[in-house]
Amino acid sequence: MATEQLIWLLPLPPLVSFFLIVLLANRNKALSHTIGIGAAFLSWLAGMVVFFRAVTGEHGLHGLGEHPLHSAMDWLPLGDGAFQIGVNIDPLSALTLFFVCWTVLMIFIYSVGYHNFGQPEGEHDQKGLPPHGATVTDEHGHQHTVLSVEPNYSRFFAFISLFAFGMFVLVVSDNLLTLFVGWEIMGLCSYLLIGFWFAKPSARAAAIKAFMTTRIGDVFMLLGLAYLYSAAGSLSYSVIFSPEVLDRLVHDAAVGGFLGLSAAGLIGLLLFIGTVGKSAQFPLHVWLPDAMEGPTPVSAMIHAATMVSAGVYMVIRIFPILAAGAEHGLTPAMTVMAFIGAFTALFAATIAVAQNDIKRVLAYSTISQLGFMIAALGIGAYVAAAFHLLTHAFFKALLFLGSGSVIHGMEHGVLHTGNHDVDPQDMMNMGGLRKKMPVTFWTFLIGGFALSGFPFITAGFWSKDEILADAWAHGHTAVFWTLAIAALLTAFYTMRQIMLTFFGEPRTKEAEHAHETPWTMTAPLVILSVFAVAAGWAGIPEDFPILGGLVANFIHGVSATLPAAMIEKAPAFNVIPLIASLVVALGGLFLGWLVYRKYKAGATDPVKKMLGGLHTVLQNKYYLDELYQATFVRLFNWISEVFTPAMDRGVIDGFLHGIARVAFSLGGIFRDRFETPVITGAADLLGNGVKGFGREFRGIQSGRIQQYMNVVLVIVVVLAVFIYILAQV
Amino acid sequence: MTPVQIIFLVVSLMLLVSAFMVVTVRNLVRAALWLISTLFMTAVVFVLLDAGFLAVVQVVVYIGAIAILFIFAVMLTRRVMADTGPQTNANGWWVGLSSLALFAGITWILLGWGGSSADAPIFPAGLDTVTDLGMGLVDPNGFILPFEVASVLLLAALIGAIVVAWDRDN
Amino acid sequence: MLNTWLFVGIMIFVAIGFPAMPILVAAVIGPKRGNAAKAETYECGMETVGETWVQFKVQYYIYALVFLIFDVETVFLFPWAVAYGQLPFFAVMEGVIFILILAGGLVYAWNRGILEWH
Amino acid sequence: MEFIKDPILFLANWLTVLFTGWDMTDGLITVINTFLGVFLVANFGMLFVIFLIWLERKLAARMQDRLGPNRVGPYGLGQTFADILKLFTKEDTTPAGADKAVFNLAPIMAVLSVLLIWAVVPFAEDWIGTDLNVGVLYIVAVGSLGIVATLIGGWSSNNKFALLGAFRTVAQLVSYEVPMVLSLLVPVLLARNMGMGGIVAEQEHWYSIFFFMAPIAAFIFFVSSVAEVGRTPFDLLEAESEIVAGFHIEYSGAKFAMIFAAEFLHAFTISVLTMTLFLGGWQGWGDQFPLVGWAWFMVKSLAVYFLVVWVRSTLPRIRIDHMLSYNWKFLTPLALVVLMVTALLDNLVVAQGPVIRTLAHLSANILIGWAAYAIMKKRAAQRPPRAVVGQPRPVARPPAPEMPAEAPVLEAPAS
Amino acid sequence: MIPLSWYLILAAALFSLGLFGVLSRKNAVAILMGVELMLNAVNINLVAFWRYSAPEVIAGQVFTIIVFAVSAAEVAVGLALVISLYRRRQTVIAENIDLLRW
Repeated sequence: MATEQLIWLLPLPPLVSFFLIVLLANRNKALSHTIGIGAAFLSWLAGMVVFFRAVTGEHGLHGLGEHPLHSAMDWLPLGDGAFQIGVNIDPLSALTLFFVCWTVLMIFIYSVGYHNFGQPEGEHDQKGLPPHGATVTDEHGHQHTVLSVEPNYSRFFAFISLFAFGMFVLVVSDNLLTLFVGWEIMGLCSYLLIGFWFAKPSARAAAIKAFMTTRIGDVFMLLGLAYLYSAAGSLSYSVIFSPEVLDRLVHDAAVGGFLGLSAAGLIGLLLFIGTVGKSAQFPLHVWLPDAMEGPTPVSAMIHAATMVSAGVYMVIRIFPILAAGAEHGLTPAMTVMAFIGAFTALFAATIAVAQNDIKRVLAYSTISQLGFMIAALGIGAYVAAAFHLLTHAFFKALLFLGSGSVIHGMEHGVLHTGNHDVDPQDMMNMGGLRKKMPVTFWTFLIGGFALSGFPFITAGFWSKDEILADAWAHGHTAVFWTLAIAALLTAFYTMRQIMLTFFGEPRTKEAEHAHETPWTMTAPLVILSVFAVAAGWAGIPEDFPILGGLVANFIHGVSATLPAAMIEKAPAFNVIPLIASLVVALGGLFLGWLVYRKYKAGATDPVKKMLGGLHTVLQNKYYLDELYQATFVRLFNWISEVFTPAMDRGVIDGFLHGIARVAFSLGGIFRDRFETPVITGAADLLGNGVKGFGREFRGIQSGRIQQYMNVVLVIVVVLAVFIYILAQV
Repeated sequence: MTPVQIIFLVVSLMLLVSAFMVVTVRNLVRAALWLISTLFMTAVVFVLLDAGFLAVVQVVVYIGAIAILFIFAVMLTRRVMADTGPQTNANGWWVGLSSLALFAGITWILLGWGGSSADAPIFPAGLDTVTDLGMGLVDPNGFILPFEVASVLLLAALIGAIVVAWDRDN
Repeated sequence: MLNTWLFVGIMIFVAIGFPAMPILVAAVIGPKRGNAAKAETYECGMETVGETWVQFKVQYYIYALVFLIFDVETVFLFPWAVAYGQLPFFAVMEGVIFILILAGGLVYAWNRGILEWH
Repeated sequence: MEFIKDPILFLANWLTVLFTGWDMTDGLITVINTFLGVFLVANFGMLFVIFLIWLERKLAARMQDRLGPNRVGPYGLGQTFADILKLFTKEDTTPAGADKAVFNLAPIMAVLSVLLIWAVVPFAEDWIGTDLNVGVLYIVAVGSLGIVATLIGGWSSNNKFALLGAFRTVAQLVSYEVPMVLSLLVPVLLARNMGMGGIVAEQEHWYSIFFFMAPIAAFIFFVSSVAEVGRTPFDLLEAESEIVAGFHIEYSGAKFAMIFAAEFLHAFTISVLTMTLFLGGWQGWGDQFPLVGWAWFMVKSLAVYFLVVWVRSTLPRIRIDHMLSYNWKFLTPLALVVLMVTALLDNLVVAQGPVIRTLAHLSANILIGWAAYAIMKKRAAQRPPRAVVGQPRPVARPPAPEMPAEAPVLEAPAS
Repeated sequence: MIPLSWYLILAAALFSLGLFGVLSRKNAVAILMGVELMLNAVNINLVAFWRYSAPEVIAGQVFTIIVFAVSAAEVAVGLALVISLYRRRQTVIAENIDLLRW
């Protein structure tokens, strides 16, 4: 089959599986996950074929930039021509497709184990709550409490299938509109999946919070799309990234000369705000940590590997617009991005240091790593951003799945002891899991080292090093140092996490009775850990001492996505950023080991000792949630509580009754003035008339469809006559 | 007055009379029967317009299926032999007037419009509309999208109607 | 075009006349000795109990519903079948996809247990 | 000789010449000729019914080891005429509270819906009322009028059995219309033509007869048409034991005769349709002039009709739930599968020449049929055996083993 | 031959009648019948324009068929709604169906 057709078909299997599961298979767990994984596998297969055909095409990866695999068809017939939708695989989307396919497939498989497939149904499990465990009697008549299967098992697979569909659509689409469609589908699925255990109030709140926060970003993004369409007359990459269009966008000013930006600048900013929402950049990052309420595969898939990556993918995608006219320094948009990215990186890293929930730590590290990418783009390090996107997707998915596996093991312990007020997610309750869960431990270790950028081996090192190198080479010293410190903290809290979780002695009985998770969960960990190491080798700078050029540098080919004018070659090798990244990575890890090597149960967290009051601030995430609560939420509540009733009773009714009252008093006055029944009657008439009018006015909304249709008919006729008359004169 | 015109006038007269009965007659089953007659007359009009296929489809779909569905619905929802009493709601009168006004307005505009007196072009000899329809429906540059969307629409309608009308207890 | 339908047109009148005529004839020549007992509705000789309105199962409606949907879909398929000769393979595939979607409705109804007689 | 070969055409030409001699306009001549044609076709239908009724009664009787009508006239040929005479001279009553107009309309519509089908039936080469290019769909459309007739007949007679019968009838008719229409699509698809004449012309060679290409479709069409007519085994609509006589319980005299005639004519009509769509219509051996074609037409259709009668007089009536699940869970899916397979296959093999094409289709059909059979067998095996409701009670109780001597003789044990 | 305006006026009359039915009938089923009349009027217009403008362009007929499909779907769901309403609230009188009142 021609590659283009394959690309068209690529997103479809998950969609089909969604409908199949929802309509037909929703009572059969095995069938559900068979369909779901089968679909994910088909997409994975198609994705791999497309990927390799793309990179080994007759033009090769570098050639793929000028000759992307592209096919389009008319979708919406417009007055002139038609709005085209299509698929498009260029180096960037090929790269994204690669990791999306892998992570998605892995997470589908992982979910089978995570939701305890094959375990008995829990006695008092109910839909919308995490399974509580089931009591089974073994052959000796002993009662055991074991993990019980997720009640909404099928629903979960339906949702993540739909989600996968959205992601694939986003990746393969050749224009920003279908990209936005996939984007919104993912937004919906994110909402559904965070609130997957909808009977937990916290999960509900988190779901709504995530949905609303990302909405803010999406509205701006939609504005940006609309503006871009009106300015460029199209949303297809091939058109809007063509030099002449970019030139036009740069040279005509934004609407109303907004902040003196160029059109490109304003569009770029608006779209970027969408990314801020989607990939949780400051100040819209608040939803991501709460999103950890969802099942761990969801956290891994949506909030580490794919969805938040989609935000970065989009902003990488529109980089030409952002960077348009950047010949002299950075464009305003890029400056904003560099600032926000770097700030978020550092800010989130600091918070992560003080978290005890294993998943929250990872959540904040995700935010901070995304900050790295945004910052990289901000300083124009296009390739480095894409590279880090790739590596991060792998090792962060790995870490999340690993944490899920840890939690799973802890839950096993909790069920064993039956002491349910031990939080299986709190790292303070863990320790010594190294021996209990070897596979999880080693894979988590690899992931952690990749995250903290352990030199020369792990993928994280190469991508982070490239970012730092670019920052240094382009002389963005502030960004450089910020990111360096952030990296240091990253290494530190990663080591802290590993130490607390796996080393030392078990600090609780639960931790003692934790044990390894089924193969459906560990196998994905192993596979992902391979990529967490190997993905980095694709991007070793050619001129790197010794290692350089051992493996063909694949990543730099991504720059071919850009319009030829913007491609700038990778910065020459420089020793300072290398040393910096070595120091921060190793130093951070060493610090972490030093601080936590002999941490005993019950002892206060050493970080707390060191930081003192600051620690509480960090632990409470700088009180940002409280701040938002106090400002925006309160404000809107106040508005809705005060204004709306005032609107109803105060204004509308008040208006009517007011008139009535006025009329009455008038009537009274008249009556007092001259006792003439005529006037009195008139006044009463007026008053009653107005009151009656009020009643009628309210009675318009009768809920009777035919009455409404009558009104419609009348209005239509009136308008028709009106227009006809207008047409005459 | 050519014979065709006479046929047309007779047919349209019957059509309008039946339609009038549909909206006025009290017994709803009778209304459904008048509806059938209306639909049949519409089919004849299609024949007069050289759209034989559509005429047949009209009979198959409307009379064969939709009218049956209507009669069933009537029998499901009311005691058929015992529906007397006014069938029109309060604002029947001025609704009648306004729709009459609507008709008058449209007619007036139509008569004002020059194109309305146009005469039909000669029907192209050997033009097989059914084949063209079949090819047009699956033509990717033609109506493939409506074609497939129609099936999805009907599927949705089927599922929706079942979900709405079917509850487990029966 | 119209001539091909002329036959049908005349046929309608004739086909109405054919049954109508004997009915009229019978009405003329047949005896008319009606009485109340004859006008009773026939219920195996018993007195008519209750009114005619019988409890009507939703099931009937559902069958008619499925029939309606299938009917409309086949209406789409007939032109496709007629034009089949000129169609390339993928156009045939489109038709088959159409039928498959159509089958989906049947499968759904089957799953919901609509098709069992209750 | 010309006359012998094609009397219809001969007469038509003669009339045309005659009328032109009376200087009529062409339009008028066309109308008159068409009218005569219609009259011919309609008469053929209505009068042939009389013979059919006799034939069916004879056949059924023979199959059930009876003699059948044999009093009135030779072989009882006059029996039907006697019946008609009786029916026409009977008083026809209209139940109280009936909707009179509708009540009278129903039988007329019943006959109408059957007779209209004959407008597109090809009796022989260019012996066809009118070869509509939408013939097959036209048949479906006209058939749906019959459903309406049943419904209003049952409703208007103000009788709960009639209404119940009408509901059942319509439920059955609409259900079986689905596989029928689907199976009709197959010959249309094979002939790339919806006109009856075209479909017959497509089957000129013995190997291009659609029965060989689509036996399953033929089977489905035949079965669902039998159900459409509502004869045994599908005659739940007039299950005397359950709902007295179905929707036409209140009809008597001439109206009943009309409904009755419509049913019989319909039975013959479906055999004609099966024959035309799947068995090559009027085509056969021997040199083709219309009279021979007509002979073939009659022979083939009567053969199929014999099958119908055979089925009727041998099979018992099936239960309503069986009737419905047989339709929805067997015929309809089968029809869908056959349609899809035929569509996919024909596009591939049509280039390979007619014989290969036929063979391919035939083998595909055999495969499908075998698969369907296997599935059905499997399902039947899975079905749990039906619980025995009650022990059969002997009518006569066996005599008590020992009877007391002084027992009064007259007192038999109360049974 | 028949001028186009005859068909259009016929359609207009049918449409107005249907509208009258929709707006004035009490019974929800009857309202749906009115909707059917209006759809038929639309169909007549479509076919008439197809015949009188360009018979060789198939668009008009396609539109009509789509209208068939749509009205079939509309009737199916609409009547199902009426039926379930009747079973829940024992009424099919449109005026009594005013849950969304102020």
